Amino acid sequence: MTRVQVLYFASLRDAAGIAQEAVDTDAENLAALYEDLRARHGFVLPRERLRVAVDGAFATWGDPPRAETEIAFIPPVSGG
Amino acid sequence: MTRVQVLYFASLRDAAGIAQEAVDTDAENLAALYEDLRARHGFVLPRERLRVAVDGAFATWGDPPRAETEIAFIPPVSGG
Amino acid sequence: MSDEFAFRLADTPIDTAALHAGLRHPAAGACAVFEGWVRDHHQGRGVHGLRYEAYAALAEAEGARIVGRLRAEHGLHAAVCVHRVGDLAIGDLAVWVGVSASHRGAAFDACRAIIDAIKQDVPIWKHERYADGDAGWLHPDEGTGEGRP
Amino acid sequence: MSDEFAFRLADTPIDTAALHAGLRHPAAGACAVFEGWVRDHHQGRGVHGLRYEAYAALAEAEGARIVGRLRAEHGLHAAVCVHRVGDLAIGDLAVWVGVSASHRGAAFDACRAIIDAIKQDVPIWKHERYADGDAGWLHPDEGTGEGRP
Repeated sequence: MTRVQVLYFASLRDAAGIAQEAVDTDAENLAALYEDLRARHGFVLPRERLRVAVDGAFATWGDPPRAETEIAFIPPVSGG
Repeated sequence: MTRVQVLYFASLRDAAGIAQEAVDTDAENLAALYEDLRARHGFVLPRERLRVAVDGAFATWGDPPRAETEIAFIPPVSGG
Repeated sequence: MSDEFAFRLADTPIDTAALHAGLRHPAAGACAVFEGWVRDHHQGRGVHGLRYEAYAALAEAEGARIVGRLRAEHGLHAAVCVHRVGDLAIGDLAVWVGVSASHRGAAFDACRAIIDAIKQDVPIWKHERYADGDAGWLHPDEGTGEGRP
Repeated sequence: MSDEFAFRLADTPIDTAALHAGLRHPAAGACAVFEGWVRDHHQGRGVHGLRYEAYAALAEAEGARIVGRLRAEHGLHAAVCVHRVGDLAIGDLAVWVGVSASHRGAAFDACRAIIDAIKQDVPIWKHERYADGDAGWLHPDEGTGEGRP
């Protein structure tokens, strides 16, 4: 198992009820990690509408979760 | 003869040495009036590069000079 | 804001804060502003300063017509343009255009269309003084050929 | 102006006068500014107010990357963007983009490209409160599908 910190924003945070959590995961990549968390928290947004970031930089869904990193799932943005 | 007031701006004023003059003209239209004044003052700008205005509104070169009107020859503009 | 105030000539520095405040509207989500500044160069020559001269009666009528037309075409909430006349130094504000609209596309398009039309059609002329001691009126080559476009 | 200050998040009202002063440059003949204001409607619904939330670390890195890239591409003299976070009321300034350039074409193009890219890529989210009592996060449909465009 790999321990990561997961950040939630906007509607994902509202659905999860938390802004951040430590997760122990054996998901093979970030896509699988999102699907696990989506099932756990009941996220409505499909992965295809999100981006993913690791340690404050955009990453790709095929990357494996690395220990002690900070992972953020980025819903469609609406600034400006 | 028709008496009109003629206004000069920018390089036309510099060439004429005056900003305004009363002109008695028998030119059949504003184009002919400009050619007369161009010859008198040595204006470099050909009529094709100018517009003409009468009493503060753009006019057309074929209009006849009307008595007591204010006629302005408008060199290419460079505001902004 | 009525169209009578949509365009003005100013022989003193432009109060941009007051103009900007006049653009406010609760339905406006976008504001675009263009400022023309006196720059220190023109077509490769150093510029020390300049003077703007206008045919005031026609400039104000034509400017108001332009701003009013583009305000209507783009569905703006407000639009205003003020142009300086007289002597200006490097860095001085020469022209200010401000618009507000519901959305940014209209704001950008209208702001740009206004300054383009002002530069094309409003009888204002620039006299530049160059670093080499020369000076002269700018009469760009894009003349329209006929009395009225 | 170094690119580290090209983009900032602000949790208090934006000091636009200071930002504007930072755009000045003797070779700049054009300044374009875009302001996004909180408007009282969205897709036909009345809006009472809103809140912006950001993933600050990524937003600031991505914002600085966008402004720095477009500043270089358009040969700007200066460019800056500041985006509010927190609670905003109708009429409040949500985002400010200012650029200066030698000529107006580059200024308009770059200013618009910056706000377009900020809206597309910077992780900031808007939560709107509607006149009918409803409220919600805006997650526009233009998702890119993959982790990084």
